[in-house]
Amino acid sequence: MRYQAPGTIDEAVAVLAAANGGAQVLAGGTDLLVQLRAGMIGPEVIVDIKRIPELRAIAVENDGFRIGAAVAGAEMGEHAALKASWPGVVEAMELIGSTQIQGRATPGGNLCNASPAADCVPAMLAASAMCTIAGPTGRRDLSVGDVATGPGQTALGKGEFVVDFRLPERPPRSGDAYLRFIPRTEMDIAVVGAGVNVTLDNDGVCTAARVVLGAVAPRILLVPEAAAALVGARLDDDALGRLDAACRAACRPIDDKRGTIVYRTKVSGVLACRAAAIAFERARTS
Amino acid sequence: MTTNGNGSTQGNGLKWVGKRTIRPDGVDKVTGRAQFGADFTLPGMIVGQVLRSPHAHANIRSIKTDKAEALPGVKAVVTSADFPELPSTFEAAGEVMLNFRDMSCNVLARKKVLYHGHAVAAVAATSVAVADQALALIEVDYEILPHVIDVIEAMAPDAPLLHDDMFTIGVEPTPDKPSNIAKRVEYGLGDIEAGFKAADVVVEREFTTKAVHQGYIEPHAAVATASEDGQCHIWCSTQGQFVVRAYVSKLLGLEISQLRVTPSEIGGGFGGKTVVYLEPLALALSLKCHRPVKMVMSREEVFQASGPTSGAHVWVKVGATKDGRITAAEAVLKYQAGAVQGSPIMPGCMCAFAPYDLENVKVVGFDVVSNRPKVAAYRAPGAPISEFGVECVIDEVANKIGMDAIAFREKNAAREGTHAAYGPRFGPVGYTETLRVAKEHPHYHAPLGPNQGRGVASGFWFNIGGDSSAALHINEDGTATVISGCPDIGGSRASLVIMAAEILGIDVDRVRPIIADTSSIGYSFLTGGSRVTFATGMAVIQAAEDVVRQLRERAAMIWEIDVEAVVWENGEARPSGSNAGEFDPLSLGDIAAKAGKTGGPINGHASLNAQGAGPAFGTHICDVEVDKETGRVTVLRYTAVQDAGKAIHPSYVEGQIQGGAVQGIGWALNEEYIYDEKGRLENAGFLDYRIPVASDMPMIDAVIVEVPNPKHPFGVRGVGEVPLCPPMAAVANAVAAATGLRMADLPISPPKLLEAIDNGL
Amino acid sequence: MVKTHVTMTVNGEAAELLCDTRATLLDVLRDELDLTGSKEGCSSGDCGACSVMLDDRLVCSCLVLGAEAEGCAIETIEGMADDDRLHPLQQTFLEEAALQCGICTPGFLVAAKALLDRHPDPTETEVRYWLAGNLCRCTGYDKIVRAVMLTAADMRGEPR
Amino acid sequence: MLTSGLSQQFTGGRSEIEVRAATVRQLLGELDDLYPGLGSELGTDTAIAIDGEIFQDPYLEAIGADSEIYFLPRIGGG
Repeated sequence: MRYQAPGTIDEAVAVLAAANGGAQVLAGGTDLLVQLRAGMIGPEVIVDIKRIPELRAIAVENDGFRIGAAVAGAEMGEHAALKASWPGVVEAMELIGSTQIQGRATPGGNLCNASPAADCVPAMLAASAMCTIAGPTGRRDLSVGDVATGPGQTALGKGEFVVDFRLPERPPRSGDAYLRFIPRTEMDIAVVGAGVNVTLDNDGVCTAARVVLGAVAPRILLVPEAAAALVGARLDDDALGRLDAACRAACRPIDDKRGTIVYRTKVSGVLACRAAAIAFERARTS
Repeated sequence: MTTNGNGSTQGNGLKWVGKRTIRPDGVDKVTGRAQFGADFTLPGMIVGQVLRSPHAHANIRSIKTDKAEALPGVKAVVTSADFPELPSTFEAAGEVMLNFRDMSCNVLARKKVLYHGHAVAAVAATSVAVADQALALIEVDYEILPHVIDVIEAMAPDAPLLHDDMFTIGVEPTPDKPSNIAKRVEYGLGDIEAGFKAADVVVEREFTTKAVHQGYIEPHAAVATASEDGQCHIWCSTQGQFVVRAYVSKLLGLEISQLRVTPSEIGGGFGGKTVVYLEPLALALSLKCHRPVKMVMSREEVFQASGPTSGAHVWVKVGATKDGRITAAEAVLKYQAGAVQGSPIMPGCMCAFAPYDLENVKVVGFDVVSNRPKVAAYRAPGAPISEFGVECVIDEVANKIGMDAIAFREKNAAREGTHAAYGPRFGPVGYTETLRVAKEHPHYHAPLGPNQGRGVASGFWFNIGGDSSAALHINEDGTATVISGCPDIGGSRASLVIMAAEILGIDVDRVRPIIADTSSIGYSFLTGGSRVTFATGMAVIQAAEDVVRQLRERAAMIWEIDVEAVVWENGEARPSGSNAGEFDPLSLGDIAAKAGKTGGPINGHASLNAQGAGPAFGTHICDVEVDKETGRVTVLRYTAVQDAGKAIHPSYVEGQIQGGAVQGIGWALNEEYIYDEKGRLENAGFLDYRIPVASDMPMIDAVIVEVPNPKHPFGVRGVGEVPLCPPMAAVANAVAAATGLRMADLPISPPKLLEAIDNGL
Repeated sequence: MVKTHVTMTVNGEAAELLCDTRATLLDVLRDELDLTGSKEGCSSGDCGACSVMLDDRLVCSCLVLGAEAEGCAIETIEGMADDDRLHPLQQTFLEEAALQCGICTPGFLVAAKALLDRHPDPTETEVRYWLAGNLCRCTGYDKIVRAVMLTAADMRGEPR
Repeated sequence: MLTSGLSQQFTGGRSEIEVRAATVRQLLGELDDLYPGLGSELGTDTAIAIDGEIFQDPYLEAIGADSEIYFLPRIGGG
């Protein structure tokens, strides 16, 4: 196994192309090194993208944000403006692992690991984040929701990798939130995750919403029915009841060592309602 | 944290005992200097790796190792063929009786693999990478057999059979058909039928507990070397260098004098490092290639192949009168032993009802094998499981008759002279004191909020004594060295030097401890059973008294008076009175400086088999809050009261209590071995085997009660085991108080509790 | 076996070595540089016993390739004491008996120092969450959390 | 003088036996005479409680005229 740390995106593309399939992109490494150690992967070459400046930067861009794919979770948490605009996205990223993991783990890695339980992806999708993908044929844009196609599977072609994420401008009277359930208070993989992003009018009525669930299906789940339950409503029991029901109906979870079908289904509604309450409050006070 | 002195006469006038001194090994451990198992290296050292079974149960048709042996860099390969076949008899090894055929089969599978992760072969090579390649080249032809994981299923007549020569011991007549039930045991007093007839209230309930791992953070590690003349040396992380010597020499057919074992610093054990896994493999490999061989388990191997404690099925029935007197108590305990016999079923049975004064009691226990790793000791082996069921039922009975949970326990508590449920009468014990202190603790009277509940539970452990040796060397400048044979797993060096300094009457900083290898100190049983401060402490005290006697003799020589006329006070020899003569006191330093002129070096020694270990009790109070929408249980407040007899170093006594309580909370809420349908362990790592993290826990208020053990010079009982007994019931009782739901199956994980809440179970 | 040339600074000293590309930073520290104070408890980033500072970020050295450390500054437990003076955290851990077996202690000390360097006045909850990636099985965390809080107060110059 | 648990298979279920003996060694001898095999069984891996005090390796311990004796399995620990 070889290790390469290209300094530019083009170099990285070239290295990946040359390896034709035998290469593995290394961002934070918090999943990759575990898989390497367990013998789950055995690449010929590891391509470390952390030496590419653009991939390590957070920039304000047409009133939104451009977040490099290899930015560490802790760096996102320390970015005051980003945290003020997209608290849900930042708190989702910060939920991943321990302080030590936060020093390494990246949104790019979390997305491309393609786990149905990824924490930052539901919040990013609720925020309508897009990502830039670089490859041998140039650049293309993809919604964060379309990168993972199944557990461990991505839509990335040979030699392609994620360069950055783009969060839109935060509209007035809008807010987002992400909650997950884990058995302990830290260090576990999400049993259920729920990201909510809402915009309100002056009367506190919801004019736009996106609700996304994690760990309840083979892929991160955007739930339009759940969003519809909120649009046109204030945060009252009826709306929450409809949100709860829509989330439960959308779940297609499995029984595994981390949770049961029954449990995940029930808790998806509970978390969506709790996340919605936080998102509404943030929208009101924004 | 507070210390409730309890009129301990031994507590009076002590200079060092009871002081919170800085531990002698502390600086090495906060600077990274301390050498643990995996930190040790030798010149020319190579590494060993283990090939493990991918199946839960299979016959081994053949093992072909020739390709592995041919791989460049491979220095040795061993299988069970390299180990002598041992008879299935219980033989003495050091202090304990063990079945060495079973131990040998667990170290390396013979004919059959009995669990997922069972060691099949081991390789020594010049690097981990080469060793791993070699493992892949070993061809094992398995005939997969049906497996059984659950204890109840394993007891079924048609269950897959692990050992065709296992005929249940303890039933008359001995069965003619083999089964997975190794043994049946029974304890009892009085007439339970009559007892239950006399009861106004009877509560009967079934419980299950899951196998849980000790969870020490340091994986097993060993370095072994064997020279061409057969002299062997092992450096390893263990709770007992002498038991490693006894086991490994027996497993490999060596004479004990051929083998020297040096213990490293030990990164946690809790009972799990009282047995051998890598040590005999590393030595067998070194005996073949005569290179030092280092072996370190991965975390996955620790979970797959080292001992958890038993999962179990527990049935408990308790009857009481309206006014709160228990009239009868009965329990049936079925414990998983793992792949070979030897669950802690006997102590489980003996401890079940030990906290109570019962006229009519019966406990029946079964030791059951299944396709899991062989269980190993875990704090108070067996007791936390049976006491969990009993303390839950005690709580229900108290509720039914409308009596306060502590008052009900007080009314039935074992006291001095009480016949323990397992037979003998208790001497002075501190159970009622722990109940009184718990009842008076502000925690017990603090208000609770919505969805919150409070639970109480008590626990018991015998504590043990046993063989210990110690030496005390007086150096030329009057400083001293304490030498013992028990690894320091949680601060015992500190308690040993405190006791030595107390007897010698010198500054504790002038006494340095070392833990010697098996060739440098007399036999000492392992660190376990809460015995070191008690038993090894006794040996240290006797060695120090031996030194004081010699110091008085030397002073008598120097003063040319009768030794009877010399007293030892505050580290000095003085004439006993004016008629003894007028002499300036002689300090330890003065006498040490003249040692050569007065007969040579001054050293004390003591070897003993400590009897009279003091039984100990604890009572815990736990507050929880339940999230009724997610089933999450949050521990809000926790208080643990325990009788330590005498706390030599209160901080490390508190530490034992706090650590045990948190391990118990983990056992209660999240920890469990999870198997897939093929019998493979699914959560062999710290990610999904969820031990408590710092943010899960509140502060743990450890309250020390001191009812001295009359058999120990300072009153020590031992503290390490008891703290793991009460927590599971304390948590379950608190959850019951918060929800009205009796959760009888551990762990009380969110999916289980939410299901119970939604079904109003 | 492919080796990668790596130069880094470890506890202020320059280190240069050839490391197997599969070797983690923890392997390099322990096996190449004989800095065995960082411990391997899980090699999956779950126990924190291998915690070190990498360019002033707290990381698990078992989740960093040695090759990734090229040009980086590493701080380990061995660099925490200043000549013969222990760091206040080390001293308080001793005084408060915040260790039992001691295997997790180096990781806790490195992580706690990283916390106090950033937040001199953390709440108990902040301390517990910051240290959630460091497993301890002996102490139940009580005395560790107390020691960190106490050290923070001392370092702020508050009377005990 | 009581025995319990496993040893009952030797005494045909009897759990209370009167024996004259001044030491544990003599006691085990007497038991072997009464129930062949029992004494040596108890001698190998059993602890004894004499009037409440547990001895893990009993052999020469003195026994009083009306001492109460219990045979127990030896206790280990974690």
